[in-house]
Amino acid sequence: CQKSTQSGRYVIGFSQVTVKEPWRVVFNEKLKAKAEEYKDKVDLIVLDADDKTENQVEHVKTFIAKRVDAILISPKEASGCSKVIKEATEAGIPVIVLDRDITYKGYAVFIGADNRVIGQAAGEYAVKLLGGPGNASGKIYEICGALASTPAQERRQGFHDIVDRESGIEILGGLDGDWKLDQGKAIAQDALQVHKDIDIIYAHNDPMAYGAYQAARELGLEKQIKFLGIDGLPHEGCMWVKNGILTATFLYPTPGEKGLEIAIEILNGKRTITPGEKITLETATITSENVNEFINE
Amino acid sequence: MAANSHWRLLNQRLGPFLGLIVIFVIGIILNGDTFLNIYNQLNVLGRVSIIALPAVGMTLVILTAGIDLSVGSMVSLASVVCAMLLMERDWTRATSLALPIYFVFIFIAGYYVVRKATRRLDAKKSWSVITGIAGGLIVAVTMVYWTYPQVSTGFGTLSVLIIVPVLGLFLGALNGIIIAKGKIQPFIVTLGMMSSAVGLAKFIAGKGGQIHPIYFQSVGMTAGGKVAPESFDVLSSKISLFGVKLFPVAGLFFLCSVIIIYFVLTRLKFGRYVYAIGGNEETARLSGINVDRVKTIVYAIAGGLSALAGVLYCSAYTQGKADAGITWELDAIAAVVIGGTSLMGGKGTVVGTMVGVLILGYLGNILNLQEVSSEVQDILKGVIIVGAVLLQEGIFARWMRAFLKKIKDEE
Amino acid sequence: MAANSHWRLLNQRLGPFLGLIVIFVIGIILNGDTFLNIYNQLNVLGRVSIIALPAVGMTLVILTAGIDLSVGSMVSLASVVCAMLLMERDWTRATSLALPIYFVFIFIAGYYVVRKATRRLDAKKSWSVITGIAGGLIVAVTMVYWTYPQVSTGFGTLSVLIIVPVLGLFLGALNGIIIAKGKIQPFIVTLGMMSSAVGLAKFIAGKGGQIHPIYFQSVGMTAGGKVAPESFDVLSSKISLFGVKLFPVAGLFFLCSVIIIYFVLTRLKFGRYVYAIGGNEETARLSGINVDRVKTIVYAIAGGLSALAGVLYCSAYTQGKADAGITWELDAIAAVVIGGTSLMGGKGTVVGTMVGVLILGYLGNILNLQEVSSEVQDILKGVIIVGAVLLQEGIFARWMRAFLKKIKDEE
Amino acid sequence: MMEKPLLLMKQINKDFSGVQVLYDVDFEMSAGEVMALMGENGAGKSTLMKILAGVHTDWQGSILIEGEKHRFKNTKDAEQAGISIIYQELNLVQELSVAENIFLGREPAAFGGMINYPKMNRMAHEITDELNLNVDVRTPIAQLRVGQQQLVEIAKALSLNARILIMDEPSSALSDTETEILFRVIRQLIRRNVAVIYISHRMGEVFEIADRVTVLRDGHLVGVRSAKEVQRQELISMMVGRDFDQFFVKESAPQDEVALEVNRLTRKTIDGKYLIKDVTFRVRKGEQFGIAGLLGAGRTELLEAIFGADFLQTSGEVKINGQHIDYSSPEKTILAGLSLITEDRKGNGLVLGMSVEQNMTLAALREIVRYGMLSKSREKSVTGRFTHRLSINVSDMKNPIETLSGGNQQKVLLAKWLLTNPRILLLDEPTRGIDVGAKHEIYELLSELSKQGITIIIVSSELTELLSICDRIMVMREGTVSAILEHEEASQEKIMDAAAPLA
Ligand SMILES: Nc1ncnc2c1ncn2[C@@H]1O[C@H](COP(=O)(O)OP(=O)(O)OP(=O)(O)O)[C@@H](O)[C@H]1O
Ligand SMILES: Nc1ncnc2c1ncn2[C@@H]1O[C@H](COP(=O)(O)OP(=O)(O)OP(=O)(O)O)[C@@H](O)[C@H]1O
Ligand SMILES: [Mg+2]
Ligand SMILES: [Mg+2]
Repeated sequence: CQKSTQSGRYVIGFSQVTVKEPWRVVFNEKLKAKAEEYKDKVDLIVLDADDKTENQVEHVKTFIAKRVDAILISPKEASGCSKVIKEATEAGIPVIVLDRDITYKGYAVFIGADNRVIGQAAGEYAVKLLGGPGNASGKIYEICGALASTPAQERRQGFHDIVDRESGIEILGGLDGDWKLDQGKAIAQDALQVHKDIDIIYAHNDPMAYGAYQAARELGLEKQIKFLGIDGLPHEGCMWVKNGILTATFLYPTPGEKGLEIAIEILNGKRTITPGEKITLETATITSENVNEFINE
Repeated sequence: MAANSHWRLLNQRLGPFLGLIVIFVIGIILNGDTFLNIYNQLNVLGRVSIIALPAVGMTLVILTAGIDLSVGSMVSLASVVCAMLLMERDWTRATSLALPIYFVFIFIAGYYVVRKATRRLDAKKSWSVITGIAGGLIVAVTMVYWTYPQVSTGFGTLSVLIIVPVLGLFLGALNGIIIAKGKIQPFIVTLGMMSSAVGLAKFIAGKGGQIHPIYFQSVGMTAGGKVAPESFDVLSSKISLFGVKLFPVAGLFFLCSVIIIYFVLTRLKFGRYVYAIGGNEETARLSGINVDRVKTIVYAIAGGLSALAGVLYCSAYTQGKADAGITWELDAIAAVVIGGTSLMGGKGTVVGTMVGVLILGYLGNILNLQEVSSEVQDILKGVIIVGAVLLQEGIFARWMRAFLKKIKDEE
Repeated sequence: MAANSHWRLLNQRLGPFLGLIVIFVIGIILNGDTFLNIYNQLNVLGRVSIIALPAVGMTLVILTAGIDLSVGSMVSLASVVCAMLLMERDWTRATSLALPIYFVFIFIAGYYVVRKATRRLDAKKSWSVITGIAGGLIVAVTMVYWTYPQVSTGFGTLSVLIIVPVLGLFLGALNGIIIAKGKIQPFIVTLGMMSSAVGLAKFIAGKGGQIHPIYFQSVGMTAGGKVAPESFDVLSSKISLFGVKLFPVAGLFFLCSVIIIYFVLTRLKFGRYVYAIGGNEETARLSGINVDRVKTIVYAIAGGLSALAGVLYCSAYTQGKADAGITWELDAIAAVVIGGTSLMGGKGTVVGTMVGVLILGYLGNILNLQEVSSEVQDILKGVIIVGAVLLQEGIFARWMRAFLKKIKDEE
Repeated sequence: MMEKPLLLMKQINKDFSGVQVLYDVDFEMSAGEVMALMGENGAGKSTLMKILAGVHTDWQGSILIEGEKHRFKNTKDAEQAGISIIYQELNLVQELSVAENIFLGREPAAFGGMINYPKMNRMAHEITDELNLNVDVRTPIAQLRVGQQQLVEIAKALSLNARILIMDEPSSALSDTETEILFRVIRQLIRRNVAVIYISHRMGEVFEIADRVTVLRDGHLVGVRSAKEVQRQELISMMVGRDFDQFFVKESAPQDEVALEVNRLTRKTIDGKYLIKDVTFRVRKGEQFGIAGLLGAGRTELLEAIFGADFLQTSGEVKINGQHIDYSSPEKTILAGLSLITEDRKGNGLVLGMSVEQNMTLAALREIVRYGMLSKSREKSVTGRFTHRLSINVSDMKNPIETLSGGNQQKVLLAKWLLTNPRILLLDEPTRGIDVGAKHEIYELLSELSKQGITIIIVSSELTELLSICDRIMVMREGTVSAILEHEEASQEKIMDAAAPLA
């Protein structure tokens, strides 16, 4: 792959699927911050695909047309971009896939957290809240993210991996809240009337959990119910945990900085590509005890 | 068509109400008290009240045989601007967009009012203009004095309740002017506005359209000390008497808008003009009606109400975001149509729209209570929209008649 | 208004082409070779080709003064069904939806063909019916023999290229029939279908609408050994001569559809009827045109082409999902309108639509090459849609004249 | 000619959602004759014919053609039975060409549904020639005028080579010359043994072309007469159900002061084509001023220009009582005291969705406003007054306007504009498609108004009408004024050669 070494600078293209979700905004922020550190040798192009697979494919194709040195992509889903990423790889451009793994395994590196593991962490925490493994009992209401997306399915799967083992626990709901606060709230509003005795509401992300909290508050149930979310963004989930709204949230780390670093390593030849390599980012359970360290970072 | 016009009229007037009753009864049968209890009822009302406002505006637009695809994105834009006005301090993209428009609008409003007044006193034209400008300036300046300080301190509830809807009025009027002066299909113009307004919303939100959360002291959370006035929380609360929650505040906005528009349509010249334009625009124009102005106002109202909905959204969901009102335009149109207003214009009522909104609201509520999965909800929604119209147009009835007739003829 | 019809006609015929040239030149100026190079050109073409198909269908619909909001969800549904037919083995929701419809359709088709044939031979009516049924059955059965085994082995490229579009045809026809027989606004009917089709897509996909990836040996991905036939990959490849990539296969579908529809509209009676219905439906009916049938066919075509687009989507993006075609209906309508077809019906050409599609395609491409953020792209898109129509209608020209006149009068 | 009838309609009954409009009507005619069908507005003429043409399908009774029973399910059936009809309202597709309109639904096919354009255009050209309609058959209808479009309608009907040809007020949009052409064609048809049903409100025409006359009144058959024997008076009384001494009324008393002054009024289409050019004239207060001219002479355009009806650029000046007025929009001209009753009732006269009452008050809502609100009671009283004064027969003012017959609709329009109490009343073909009864009433009304000092400017294609009610007649030719004749000197001949285009 021919690099624009004549200028001694690397051009790196990044296609972000959407910035509607705060998590991805933070993702972009941190990535850009990292790019600043390398600004003497890296030009970072950030494009927003407005939540459309077609746009991302278009992005990668324009990157190829522009002959960038490396491509970072945070794809909408597992399969949509496989073809074009193959195309890029064959054009000799190293592609680093972020956050969501894809079906084509020829890419340079995949970096992301494992949503299933996160789901399991949430499950274990829920079980702990309800009396610990074996003798846990109670009702959990689940509010899913966009069920059409792999993260939602994995966060659901992981959670059930653990909780389904507990005969005492009953999992209710499972409606599609589409990651949105307002839909999470609407679902909870209706659910809390059918089931007044819910112990835990587990939502696939913090905003939906917060929406559920708002619904419970209207009914005066916010004290007797515990709310679990996922993502743990500084100004969102962490803030809510800090303020005792959410009992806990589970960090879903953003892969941006790591991605950029590895890209540069590759371009400098410091790292040899082993196609399909995976790097998994660790999650963490954020509760009122440890919340501050996540806010201050 | 005119043949069964009586029957159709009856249908269109009563149809929606019957539909509402039916769905209500279904709700009771399926979910009994859970559905009936005041809390749930208030919930539904509270939820639909927000989306109802664009629907009410849409009614006017559709009565003029127009359509407004941009209401949804207006809601989004409004929610973003509102959230930023409440939470941000000092000048932001939001303030630099909203305030100038706001002041210009105030000025123009003042100008017209004062000018009309002077005209009444039968002053010379030139005079009335001068006094008008003077008046406009005075009003505008006073407003500046009131609002300007809030730029640095963050805006109050009342201010956003004025400033944001004015922004909507302005963009709506823009729709109307292009449609009226350009003589282009409303569908296109508002389609364009739809795209542009969303883009603008994202741009103003910054960082490619991030969400702007709204924090309240009471809910016990602060974003670096910045919080919105508690009074803003009231917009999404419920009015209660003797501790009994009676009515959602948002519902009041809904109700008022319906009453006002109803009055406008039935009692004012303007209302008659709206129907006339929808019925036969050419005739309306030749009858000395200033069609362009009426249209502009109609689209402005739609925009304004949508923006107001955006404000209520902010309060209800404590956030402003660029996709807040996505696809609301379709729900609004559905509500209007289910309410018995014809897309051909000239026929329909705002009360019908209110009923239409409630029907859709209860539908969603019942299905949620039944824990029906969202995909099935989509399917049902589609069927019901079409079914409702078929009923109103008395198609089923006609088909039945035709069918029976056939049988008779066979013999 | 007919007054300036000549001028307007010219505008509407040439306007789009000029627009295309302008945008192309801009592209060259801004991005030079990066824009011009064959690779980029083929990309644009390849990408627009898919969304172009619904636009082509939409052209017919709009020419009849109708509108079809359901094309986007048809694409989604089709993509899901297609992906499942390719990847799943044994009976799935996809097969149980698509195959029955497919066989029924085949039967009906066969029935009509054979019946017509027998009619030609001037047989008795009763006879022609019987032979028709017989013929239909024969065709259907043979098809069953061909397709049925594939249920267990997974379907081939050719099969999906037939079965899925037939599904689209069917749902489109459903739209048309309700619109025609029910005499309801296309807007409503297709709005309902839009909601229902998406719901159906999610339901068929299962798990509330999961994504169905498509795996190819060649792309080095396999799901438990299950892979789609390589031939399906061809649909998204490029035709190359002497190793030089010349033309995307999807582009061929696009081109063919345009040519065929162009022929239909200009040379066939059917085409005249489409224009006649758009121009004055009542007259068309009184002239003995079977308006209902024409409409049904038109919407069926729109559905069919959308479904075909869904298949191409599967190949291009190696997946089927329930939100594949979301908001495509708006892009399609925009393309048609920018292409100079009037939403009032009766005026427009499919070539114009082709140009409209390319304009939008190049626009997006140029903005991406310029790294313009998506929000600004939205804003521009809206402005351009409206601007294009204003230009075509010669509004700017009229405004200029009016302005100049004013100045003259002042003197 | 008493051979077995070609067409026999027996005991026809028809109602529109309960409202009976035809009662046991019998209609009978034989090949090769012209049967005129007459009756007041709303008598049921069009309805009867639409039944025959297969437009209406739900009716009682029976239709026999050559003794064979028929019941048409749609217009196609009727065509196959050899029936073709020219509807009262224009039924053309503006976007399609003349030829395409003529053969719409019956295009000559090459193969596989392909249209044989050369053949179609040739055939179309033959027919249009026959009607002296010399336009390129490939031009879109939109670029033709009402009159020319009417001729295309006729061509369309002719192209069917029907045995029975129905013409529902075909002449109402035609000038005398064009009407003559039409009659010539009809006579040819008769020779080919075609049966022609001719609906018209113009006595003269009926006596000229018809063999027999069938008269309807309020949906009942009044009788059939031979056109040779029957007297004008008798026909009128059959239609109206009453006699009256004198038909045309003219008691106008023009005063000296000039009410309207038009100087060098000119307007062009975008393509620079003159619609009207340097039109200059003065009309006195209380005068009844007629404007004559052939179709396309620019009469409508002139009235529209004065009234500020559309956006085409116009130059020149209009003065009312010596004061310049801004004629850029109807809103302004109405305030200046102008009113325009347009040519095309349904197209731009009425709001069909609205009630009779609402249509009547639309142009003068300020009349019924109380405290900034519309007062239903005032609306009721005001409209009631005018309904009475113009003797509009309508059961309920809240009924939709489309349930009224043409004549009554026209009266509603008059009422609508009188409500704006205008100084100058512009009327474009006010008596088109209106029965004698209504006509008479309208003439009376006009002279009454002129006596009140209202200036009447009336465009009409019926010369007899203009000659008998106007103080002066302005003749237009291709958008220009070719003559202004005093009542005394004016005559059919003078007008006609002033109107005839310069060769
Ligand atoms: N589509 C319709 N719906 C309801 N009423 C109708 C309809 N068409 C006609 N009518 C009514 O039927 C009656 C006869 O109408 P028709 O048009 O046949 O009268 P006509 O003799 O043709 O009058 P004109 O001379 O004005 O054409 C009228 O009272 C009219 O109001
Ligand atoms: N919409 C139009 N576009 C272009 N030219 C027009 C249009 N309408 C009228 N004209 C032209 O204007 C002239 C006058 O037309 P107009 O209809 O005013 O004639 P008229 O005397 O009023 O006939 P009518 O009896 O139909 O009222 C004609 O030469 C015609 O070609
Ligand atoms: Mg008639
Ligand atoms: Mg005229």
